[in-house]
Order: sequence, then C-alpha cells, then structure tokens
Amino acid sequence: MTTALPRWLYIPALLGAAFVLLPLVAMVTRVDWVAFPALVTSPSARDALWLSLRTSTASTLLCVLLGVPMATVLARTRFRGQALVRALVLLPLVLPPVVGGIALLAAFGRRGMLGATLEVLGLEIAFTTAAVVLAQAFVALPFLVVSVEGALRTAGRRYEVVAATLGAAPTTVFRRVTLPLVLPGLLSGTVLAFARSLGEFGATITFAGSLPGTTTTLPIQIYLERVTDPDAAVALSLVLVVVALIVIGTARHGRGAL
Amino acid sequence: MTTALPRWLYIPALLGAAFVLLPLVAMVTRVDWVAFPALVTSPSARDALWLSLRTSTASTLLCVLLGVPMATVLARTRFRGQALVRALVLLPLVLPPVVGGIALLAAFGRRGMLGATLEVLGLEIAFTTAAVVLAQAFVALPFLVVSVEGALRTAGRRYEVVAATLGAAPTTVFRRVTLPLVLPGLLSGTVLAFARSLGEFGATITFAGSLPGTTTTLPIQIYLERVTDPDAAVALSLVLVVVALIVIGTARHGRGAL
Amino acid sequence: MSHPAPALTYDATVADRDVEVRLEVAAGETLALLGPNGAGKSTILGVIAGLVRPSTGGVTLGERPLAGVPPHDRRIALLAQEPLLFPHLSAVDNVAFAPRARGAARRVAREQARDWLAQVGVADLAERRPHELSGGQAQRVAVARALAAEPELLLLDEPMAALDVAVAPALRQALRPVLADRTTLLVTHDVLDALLLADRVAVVEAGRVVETGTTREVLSRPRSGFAARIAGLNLVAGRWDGTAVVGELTVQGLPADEPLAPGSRAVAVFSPQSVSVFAEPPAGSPRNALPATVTELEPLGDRFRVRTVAAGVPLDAEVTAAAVAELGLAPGLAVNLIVKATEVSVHGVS
Amino acid sequence: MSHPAPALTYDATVADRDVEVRLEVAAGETLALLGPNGAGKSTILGVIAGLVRPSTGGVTLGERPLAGVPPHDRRIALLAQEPLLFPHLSAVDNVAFAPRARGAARRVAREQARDWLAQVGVADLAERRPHELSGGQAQRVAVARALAAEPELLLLDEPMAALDVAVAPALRQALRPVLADRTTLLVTHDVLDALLLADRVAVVEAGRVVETGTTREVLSRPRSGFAARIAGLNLVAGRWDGTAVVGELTVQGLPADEPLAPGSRAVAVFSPQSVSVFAEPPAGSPRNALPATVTELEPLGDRFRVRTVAAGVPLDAEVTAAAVAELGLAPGLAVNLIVKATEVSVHGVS
Amino acid sequence: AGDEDGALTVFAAASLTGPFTGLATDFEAAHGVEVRLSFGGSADLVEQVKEGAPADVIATADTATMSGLVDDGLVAAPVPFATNVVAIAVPPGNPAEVTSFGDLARPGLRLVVCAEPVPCGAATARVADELGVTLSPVSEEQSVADVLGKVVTGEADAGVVYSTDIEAAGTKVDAVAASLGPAVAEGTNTYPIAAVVRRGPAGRLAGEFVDFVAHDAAAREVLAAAGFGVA
Ligand SMILES: Nc1ncnc2c1ncn2[C@@H]1O[C@H](COP(=O)(O)OP(=O)(O)OP(=O)(O)O)[C@@H](O)[C@H]1O
Ligand SMILES: Nc1ncnc2c1ncn2[C@@H]1O[C@H](COP(=O)(O)OP(=O)(O)OP(=O)(O)O)[C@@H](O)[C@H]1O
Ligand SMILES: [Mg+2]
Ligand SMILES: [Mg+2]
Repeated sequence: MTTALPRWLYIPALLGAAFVLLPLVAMVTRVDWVAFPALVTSPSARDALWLSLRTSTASTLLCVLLGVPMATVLARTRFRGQALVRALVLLPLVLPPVVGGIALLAAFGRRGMLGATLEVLGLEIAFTTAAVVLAQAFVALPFLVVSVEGALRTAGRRYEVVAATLGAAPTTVFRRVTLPLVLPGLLSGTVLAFARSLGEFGATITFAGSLPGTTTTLPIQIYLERVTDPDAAVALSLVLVVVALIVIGTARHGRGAL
Repeated sequence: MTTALPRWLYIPALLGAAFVLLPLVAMVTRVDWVAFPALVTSPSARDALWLSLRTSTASTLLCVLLGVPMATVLARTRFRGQALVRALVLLPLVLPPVVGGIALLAAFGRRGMLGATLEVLGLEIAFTTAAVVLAQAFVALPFLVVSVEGALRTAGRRYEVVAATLGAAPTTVFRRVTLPLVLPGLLSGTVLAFARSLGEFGATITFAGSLPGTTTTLPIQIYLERVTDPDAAVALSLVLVVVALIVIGTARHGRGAL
Repeated sequence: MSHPAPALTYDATVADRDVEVRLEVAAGETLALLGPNGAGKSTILGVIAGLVRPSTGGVTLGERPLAGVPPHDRRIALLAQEPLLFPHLSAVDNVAFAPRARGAARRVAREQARDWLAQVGVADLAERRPHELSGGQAQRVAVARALAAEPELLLLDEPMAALDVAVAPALRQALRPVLADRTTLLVTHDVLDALLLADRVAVVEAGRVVETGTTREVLSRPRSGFAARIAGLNLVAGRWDGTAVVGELTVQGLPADEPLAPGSRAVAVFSPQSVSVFAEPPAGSPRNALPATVTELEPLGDRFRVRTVAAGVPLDAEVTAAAVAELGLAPGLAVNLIVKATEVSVHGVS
Repeated sequence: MSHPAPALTYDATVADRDVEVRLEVAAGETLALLGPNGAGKSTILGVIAGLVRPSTGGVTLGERPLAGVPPHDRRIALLAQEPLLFPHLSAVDNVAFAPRARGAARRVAREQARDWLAQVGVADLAERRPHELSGGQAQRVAVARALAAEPELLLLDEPMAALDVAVAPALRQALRPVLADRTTLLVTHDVLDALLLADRVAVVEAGRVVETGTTREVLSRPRSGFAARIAGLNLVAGRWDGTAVVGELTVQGLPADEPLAPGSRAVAVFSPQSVSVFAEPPAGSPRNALPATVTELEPLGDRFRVRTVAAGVPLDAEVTAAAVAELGLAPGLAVNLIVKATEVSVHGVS
Repeated sequence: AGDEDGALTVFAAASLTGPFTGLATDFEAAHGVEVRLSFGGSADLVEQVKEGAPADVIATADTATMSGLVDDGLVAAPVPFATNVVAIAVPPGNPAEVTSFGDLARPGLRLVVCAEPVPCGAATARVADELGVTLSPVSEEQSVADVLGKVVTGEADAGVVYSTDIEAAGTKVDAVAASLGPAVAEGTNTYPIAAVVRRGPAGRLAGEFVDFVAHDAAAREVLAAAGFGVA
C-alpha cells in the first residue's frame, strides 16, 4: 500500500538532513588520514574504546531490564501521581549530564545518601567502572522508557485483551503479545540507550572521574585529547561515529527482518 | 478495557524508579533552602534562565519544522542508502556534545566549510545566540525524529490509504490524518527536544562559547557556579529540574486532553 | 473440556451505553442474542468477558461471581466482532495461542490448531500472516482461535459475518458439536444461526431484553418488533424417516446441511410465505397437504398472516388480501395448507 | 457529481495472490462481484483504487489509464471491508472528510455529512467517536463516508456486512439512487444486493472470473458453481400495475422495500423452490397460475430442477424426485406453475 | 586504588598533561610501580577527591583550588613545584595583528578568555586590572582547552591561555611575545602538588612522587622544557 507524500515536505526534510550531515562531513574532512591508523590504535585509544563498549553494553542491559517494566507500568496502569513520576523519570534527559553526575554523587558517593550504607556493605561505587555504568544508565534510561512507553500506547491494548480472553495469564500476555508487538519500539529504544551510553561524558566524568582503563571512556579520552592532540580527538570521534553507525545499522537491520 | 500486568513486573519497575529518583532526591536534600531564593534570583541566574528558555523554544521550533518532515520521509518512503541516512541523522545522539560542537565549528565556523559563504552573506554565527540555538537543535533534532518516526511506523498507513481513496491530496492527508494520528508521538518528541535543548551544555560551549546574556545558558551557568559556589549550582539545577517538570507535565496534560 | 459446563447468570447495567439486561443461560445451553445494530449485544458480551465494567450488577458463572476476576481467569473465550488476529503470529500460531497459554507443548498446540483450522476450512492458510488473509479467511481463523481456547463459556459475536454463503453452512456444522456441550452466547443477525445453533433466543432492543424464549417459540411466535421482522417461521418437530419429519404432523422436506440418520430427532422449518391455503387438497407437485383450522387473521400491511392449527401444531400462512377475500378466510374455517417439500428445510436436533 | 460517469476497463494480474482477471464496467453501470472467501474480490478493488500494485496489466477509467496515478487522484472512493473510521474524528467529521478534502467549507461539509448519516440511519450518532460506536453503526458511518466522496467510480466491499436485517433494506434503498448515475463495483455475499443494486454480475472464483453477465442472466441461469449455490432465481420483467408485474407474463407479488408507482418498470423475483408444479390449475390462495411447458429436467441431488418456458419466459421449479414421478414430468409436458403472491418480491427497476 | 595493587594514582591539572606523562614514565622506571594519571580541570579534580576519588597525589593549577582540600584535611601540606604564566595566543600568522595586551581591548577584535572562576581566568583578570585594560571578550570559557580550541580553529582572533599551552599546541597557534609587560606577576599562577591523605597516613610512594616532582633535577628540567617556571 502506497500513498504519496506532499512534495513540499521534502524541502524541510532535505534541509534538516543537510543541517545534521554537514557538520559530520565537515568533521570528516578535518581528519588527518595519514596519522589516522596510528592515532586510533594507540593503547589509550584501544583501552578507551573497549571500556566504552563494555560499559555501554552493561548499561543498555540495565536500561532494558529496568526500563521495559517501568514503561509498561507507566503505559498500562493508572495511579495517583503518575504524571509526576513520569516527568521525574524523564528528568535525566533535561538535566545537564554534569548535574546528573552531581546527583549521582549525592546519592551513591562517599558523602552521599547511601554512602554510609554502601560503605558498610564494602561497596565503593564512585570512580569505579560500575560508576561509569550507573552514570550511563542514569542518562540513557529515559530514552528507553520513552520509546517503549510510546510504542505501548500506540499499539493499544486490543490484542492484549484478546489474549486475556483466550486464557493467557498476564505474564504470557506480556511475553507473547505485548513484547512482540512493541519490538520495533523496544529495539529503537535499546539503540538509543546504547548510543546515549556510548556518547555519555558529563555525568561519567563527574561521578566516575577519569582513570585510564577503569573509567576513561572514549568520549572522555576525546575530551582529554582535545587539549593536547586535536587530530587524535577528531580521529577518535570518527571511531565513535563508526561504532554508533554499526550499532544503529545492525539494530535496524534486525528490526527489518522481523 | 483492562487487563492485569504480571505482578513481578512491578519489582524492576520500582527498582528503576528508585534508581532515577534517588539521585534527584539526594540532590534536593543538598539544597541550602535559606540561601535558595537569593541564589536563584540573582541577575546572572535570571539572565541564564531567560536565555535558556528563549533558545530552547527556538531550537525546539526548528526541530519540529525540520524533524517532522525528516521523520515522515524516513518512515514513509524507501530510497537507496536510507538506512545510512537514518543512522547518520541519529548520530548527534551518540556524539559527545563537545564533538558535536567541534563538528558544528567545522561546518559553520569562520574557517569552516560554509564560513566563507556565510561571511559574504554577512552572517556571523559563532559566539551569537543563534549559535546556541543551532547547537541545541543539532543535539535535539534526533530525539524528535526518532519519536515521530516511531509513532508513524506504529500508526501504520491504513488510515492514510483510506484518506487517499477519499480523494484527499497528500498535503491534506498529512495535515488531517497523519499529524493528528501521531500527535502523541509528536508531542513527546517535542518535549524531549525541548528538554534536551534546555540541558544542552557541551556543544553550546564549544560552538557558541559563553557570554552572560548572549550565550551563557542555564547549564553553562551551573557549570561555572559549581566551582565557585556549589550551593548556587545545586540551586540552579533545581530550577532547571522544575522548569523541565513543568514542560513535561504540561505537554502530557495537553496530550491527555486529545 | 472435562469440567461440566456451568450456568451463567447475568444481571448488570452499563449506564453510559444505556444497556440494562438480565439474562440466564443454563449449563450447556446456547443462547442466541438477536437485535438491531447498537442494541447492546456486544456490550453484554464485553461485560461477561470482563472487558466492560458494569456500572451496577454483575455476572455469575456456575458458582463463581465474576466481579473482580480478571478476563484471563474467567475461563471465557470471546470471539469479538473484529477478527483481531495477532499480527506477529501466523494463522496456525494464532490458533495455537490458547492451547499454549494453557500449557500445551508447542508441537501439540500446533497440531490442535491445525485441526481447528481444517474444521473451519482454511487448513492451507496455516502459515500465512494475518495481513495476507482475505476478510473472510481472517474471520474463519478468528473463529478457530476462539474455539481452540476450549473455555467453560464461549462468547461469539457474529461468527458468520464476512463468510461467503458456501462456507457458512459448513462452519455452522463445525460449530454444532462444539457448542453442544458448552455454555454459549451467540450474537447473530441471521435467524438460521439462531435456529440451528441455539437452544434459546433473547432479543435485545435499545439496551433491554424485549423477548426471551426457546428458539422455536421466539422464531415461530415472535412478540417483539425486531423478532417479528426477521422470524415468524413454522416449525414442526418429530423424527426423520428418510423423506419426512414425522410427529404430530408429517411434513416432507429436504435435510438442510448434513445427511440425517432415519429415526433421529429433527425439526421441519418453513416460512409462512411458502404456505399456500387451499379449500380442497389439490393435485400437483407439493408434497405436503396439511388439514388445518384457521384461528386468527392478522393484517400485515398489504398481506395477512393466517394463523391456523393443524393436529394441534400452530402453523402460519402468509397470503395477500385478495386471497383472503377470494377464499373467504375466517376463524374456524377448515382449510388445506400446502407446502412444497423443497421449501421445507429439515434440521437435526441434538 | 456533474462529470458523466466513466467506463472502467480492468485487465490485470496480481501474481503473488494468483488473481488474474479481465473486467469491463460500462459508464454508469453497477457491477456486482460475487465469489467465495479468498477469491480475489478485495484484491481487484485494491488494484483499481491504486492500493495493490498489479504485477502485469492495469486499469483504465474512461480515457485515463490509471497506471502511476496516485490513489487520491483517481477520483475513486473505496469502502473497504473494515470500516477504518479515523479514530481522531467524530462520525460526522469522518463523513465530512471527503467533502472538505474537495475544498468544501467546514460548515457546508458537515451539513452534507449529516445528510449522509441520516440516509444510513445514524444521524443521532454524528458526534460520537468511532470507539463509541457498535460494529454495525461503524459500518454505516463508513458507508456514508464513502458515498460522501462522490467519486467517478465507487468501490464497495461488502457494504452490508455487520448490518442488522432491519437496516439492510433501508440502506439498499439509500444506495440505489447513488449508484444509479455512478460507475460502481460492489462486492457482496448477498444475492439480493446483487439483484437490487447491480446491472451486471461477475463471479470470481480462485482468482479468475468464471462468469459474467447481466444480473438477471447470472442469477436466473447461473453457469458457475458458486453462482448456482447462491442464485438460480426466476425473474419476470414488466410494468407494475398495482398488484402484479405485467409483461409477457403477469405475476402478482408484493413490492419488496419501497412503494412502487403503478406503470413503473419492475421485476418479479421468486425462487424455483417456491414454484409448485400442477397438472391442472388448482383453487386456493396462490395468486399466480402460469401455464408452461417443461423443457428439461435437471437432477440436483435428491431434487430435480424442472426447466420450463411460460409465454416465452424461462421459469424454473424445484421439486422432489417423488413429485417428478407422480406427475410424470417430462420435456414437452404442459403444466401449471403455481406461485404464491407472497413468495414473489417485486423490485423497481431504474 | 593505588597502594594496594602497587600502583600510584596521580590527579593533575590538564595543563600538566605533557610533562607529567613523561615524569610518570620516569618514576615508574625508577620505582618499579605503575603510575596512573588522571588529568582534568583543577576544580573538577579537587571536587572528585572530596567525593572520594582514589587519588594518591594531586597537582592543581593554582593554590586557591588546592586550599579547599587543605581545609578539609584531605591532603598533606602542598608543595609548590612550578609556575605558569598566562599569555596571548593568536591563530597562526596573527591575522588580527595583536601585539600587546592593550590590543585585546580593540573594538571588533574577537577575544576569548577563561571565565573568572577558572584559575587562568582569574590570572587574566588580574593582569587586565593591573594594566588598566577593559576586556570585552566574545566568550568566557570554562577551561583553557576551550579557549585554545577557539583560537586554533580561527573562531577567535586572540585568546588568553597559559604559555605552556601555547608551547604544547606547537604550530597550531602563535604566541604574542612579551605580551604581559609589567603585569607578569599578576599573570603568574603557582602550581602546588600534595599527597592525598587516604584512610590513614599518606602512602610512602605518594610522598616520594611529590618529592620527585618538586625536587628531582631531571623532573624540574622536564617541567622547564614544557614552559613552566621552576624556581
Ligand atoms: N465505548 C463506548 N462508549 C459509549 N457508547 C458506546 C461505546 N461502545 C458502544 N457504545 C454504544 O452502546 C450501544 C450498544 O453498543 P453495542 O456495541 O453493544 O451494540 P451491538 O448490539 O453489538 O450492535 P452491532 O450489531 O452494531 O454490533 C450503542 O448505541 C453504541 O453506540
Ligand atoms: N497481502 C497478501 N499477501 C499475499 N496473499 C494475500 C494477501 N492478501 C490477500 N491474499 C490472498 O489473496 C487471495 C485473495 O484475497 P482477497 O482479499 O482478494 O479475497 P476476497 O475475495 O476479498 O475474500 P473475502 O470474501 O474473504 O473478503 C486470498 O487467497 C488471500 O489469502
Ligand atoms: Mg456488536
Ligand atoms: Mg475481501
């Protein structure tokens, strides 16, 4: 089934695409291709990339595990103060990441709310790799919640109702109807969360600091290189871009195959 | 129509909510309530807030004007290289904002790709409020595109097809069927874009710099204050949080009324 | 399957749709709900299935009051008016959904599903996705899916809509054994569905039950306006002897759908329009000449409904005003009712 | 409205659904598409509306080949099998959609929409949202919406499905004047729709047109298996004189839906089952006794179809095998065909 | 952190990135331990240490930031080990022809400086005060790197940063010679280094690293080569 789009629509669409693509292209033209291989394969760059991939994967997992239930509860139930809870859950989106980092320290730092409790348990979170994961998850979680909640709302409840009348218990309905139906939304939410984790900088540096191999993720490395070696910074940015493209591309491909 | 949710779902949902809310609560407990009124009504704070609101509104508008057509083209047409274009359009999500700022400089800066052209036209962007808007729009645009594209895909084309068979030209279909149907997605995309603009820091400081009243937005002000006056930083963060809550809440309310 | 079918008691109001109804369905009975568009039929099913919250009153299934019981725990399957096949599952997996939800292994569930698909005549479409099915095909898959749930109470909202005329009888036959040992509510716009599948009929108009009774009562002597428009059939019960239904009267006819075993219980159905009124039995092809006595004449616009009794069985004929005058029809007159055997459809009664 | 209705030429294949069809619909003509579920009826409409891309061939409307013309420029309205009312618009705004898309002012469009809603009998639901409508109500609003588009070509996919029996005749009447001056394709499972609304009929089976012809031909002398199952009616044309259709034969009957003006063209319709065969004209209520000559006997399972000619008009009767034997029916025999006036429905022909 | 696994974690101001990277290697060679470096804005690093970051040694770009740690008793007595002076950086070729600090006040000149709360911004303000020059920058940046970035890209006609940063940036920027004139003292920051007191007395290694940076002759040479003042 095909219907045409209004012609004029292509004008702002192209403008928008140009607006996003132009800076990326301009950046690529600045890359020093001769030095590129050396720059991106330096041990510090490799460490940072590897750390970024591991922490982003972990935080995305955390986001899915916590975010899908949150989105479902927000989309499928009504309770007092729901609007407030939803707005609060979306807050990390608006918070400058540095403020997010401050908030995380306020909660989980040594002098934070849970600091004493965590210390008794022998858990130190701040400035460890775990802190990186938490910082990334904190900023990425709203992406997942928004995507999945939107998909749940648009999909509606009709099929869930049918499944219930066929005798399927809530867990079965959730697993065999709800999740498959919102899979596109879940996938794009996951990609967004992963991408946001991969690019996370402000909250990470505030909450986790920057220790090579432990908390220095690729964006932090780029930030540091920017001072001493702008070429390396641009080269590493390109690596980040390529990784992101691969992730997004793969997810879209998987989604297409559904 | 109501169906129950699986009980166990509430456990991760609550955990997730706690994970997001705890840091926010912890931050609020750090606010010095006695000094609070003075801190948030200082001229510099008021200037920054006002600038943030103006620029975020402008950039959100820009995002809607460019992003809705982009999302529509991505969701409703097929062309070669579409997957790549979509991935590229989403890139600002993954790019650390500082890198985004570098890329924007590479494109629109004085020595950038379009620098000469812009200079001839008498347009100077760098260090102006316009640069703030561009930086915010660059990072916020993907949010809008993702939300709207997701909504378009989930809504499907069935109603658009019906509208076409009733003789509605593409523009009419778009205005009277497509947009109303994806309104929830468009609204949440708009809220996300506004929120992201409001919180934008890294790209702004890199591309637009920081001059009180012209380019010093609230997040930049918070970052500055953090060094000299942590209390003021926390107080301003709280202002940002409250503004964001109001925006999100209002939008959700409007959506509820649809 | 093995639990005995429970009885249903319905007494609920849905205020904002102005639907206020009391209904009883006995254990194992099939009740047909008839009524015009917007009368409240789907609303009643929705309340029973737990999808529409009644403003007052409630539903009891067997001993269980259903208030507060979530839909999936009600052991009630609903075939809604729209097929609503799960778009992400193939036809067979749609049908296998309920068996699997009950815990059947994937293979077993799919096998059962294939059986059901075969029963509704779409076995060859098992692997299709819903969007690759035609309207009628989707409707049939939806019927199979509801039946495969094997619930204690089955709610069917116009199961025959969108079906072509060639399939409807086959589907009716597939439904009969399923409905026989199961408490069922069947919404339909088709008298034949009511006649062949239901034990009793309730007519709903504007949110109220305006008539209930056994299918025979309601269809042969409708009291409500709506039932009168669609029914008013002659029904003669007895046993099938190979060419005729033999009871208080003997009526020749033709088995409607299935071959009938001689000696089995059957009912002969024919419309008043097909009944000719003669003073004397004529010679000709009509196989049925039934002596009767006129009891009443009822004007119906430009026609008359002639109510008679033949060997104690009430039979109606519909004739023009001119015929009434010509034959001098009046209560008490002895007449011969002539009905062609090809106009009489004979249905097995279980 | 004002453009003259164009003719439709359809010659297209949809390979992956195995639908390969040639059809012609003359300007202003209404063609009924009959056929079993999954035959390809909706597919044909989809190709015409521009929603399904044919693998080969195409569609021409009037002088315009439609290949490459987007749906909204075809001036074709499609009422699909599902109502698909715009969920964000009220019933009246759904119907007003097409007038507004054509440029009518909001107020004017809504007024027109209210008229259309009244014509399909749901004027009082104008302000309801689609989710607040019952199945049949939604279907009627969808019909009104398609009609309000006032296209050059109207495609109706089972417009009567989900409608209660009391409404269907009224809707049929509302449709008649609309279809009269408009080229139309009508998919239906109901012979009566075909008979009353269509000029010609095409029967589709398994993706092929197996039979086309005027409605009368196909319904009275069906050659395809599917048509035979649902049709085989007797049709006698003439002019209505107040009690009978007078033409080559005079057949008394009752106007089906609307009052008929005496002198207007009409057709009397009755089924072969309702025709009794007598050796001599009997005395009784039947108003029609038509002398005829048997031309052929056709076995139909346990029945026979007796083909006859009465005053040049072919008429069929369906009788049991026993009756054939008893009356000694054979080609060439002169008989009297008896039909009750109440069994004859008379329809105006425009 | 550090001591348990035989590694030493050093937090140092971003401007120290070049020399400290070399010093760490030397120290590793001499002591057979791993030195892990974490660079950042001085204020950021101080904040992190306050929050419990696992630093053994911290070196900041001015004494004001370090004093926060001293007040909280988180570091042993800081040792000043180098000085740095702000200087004017211009894009290669000096297109705006800036020759003195006074030129920075020229109308139309796009000047970028550090914001006052940042050490280099404080130094810049002191210099302007001393020279009686009223600066009207187009941007007050959060860090030296941001200032430098705008000069390197040519967005700004001039920026005030540390002379070591101009040195490190090589050919990407030019320095304006003798730009501070009589206000050199005001434009100079003293860099302190201190061992962090971490649950008990500062580790032996941390003390040795502080000693090494502040007093080892080779180390002093490395710092001097990077453009730092070593007394
Ligand atoms: N969600 C709703 N909100 C308000 N009124 C509704 C809603 N759904 C249905 N109605 C109204 O309630 C009445 C009963 O609707 P219901 O769907 O039960 O009718 P029905 O008997 O099933 O009709 P049909 O034969 O057309 O399917 C109708 O007047 C309808 O318009
Ligand atoms: N999207 C599709 N992809 C593949 N096959 C399809 C698709 N849609 C329909 N079909 C098949 O094409 C054939 C024709 O379908 P179509 O919908 O035209 O039937 P129909 O005559 O309208 O039937 P019904 O009376 O059930 O509505 C059917 O066998 C159907 O299964
Ligand atoms: Mg209904
Ligand atoms: Mg169809």
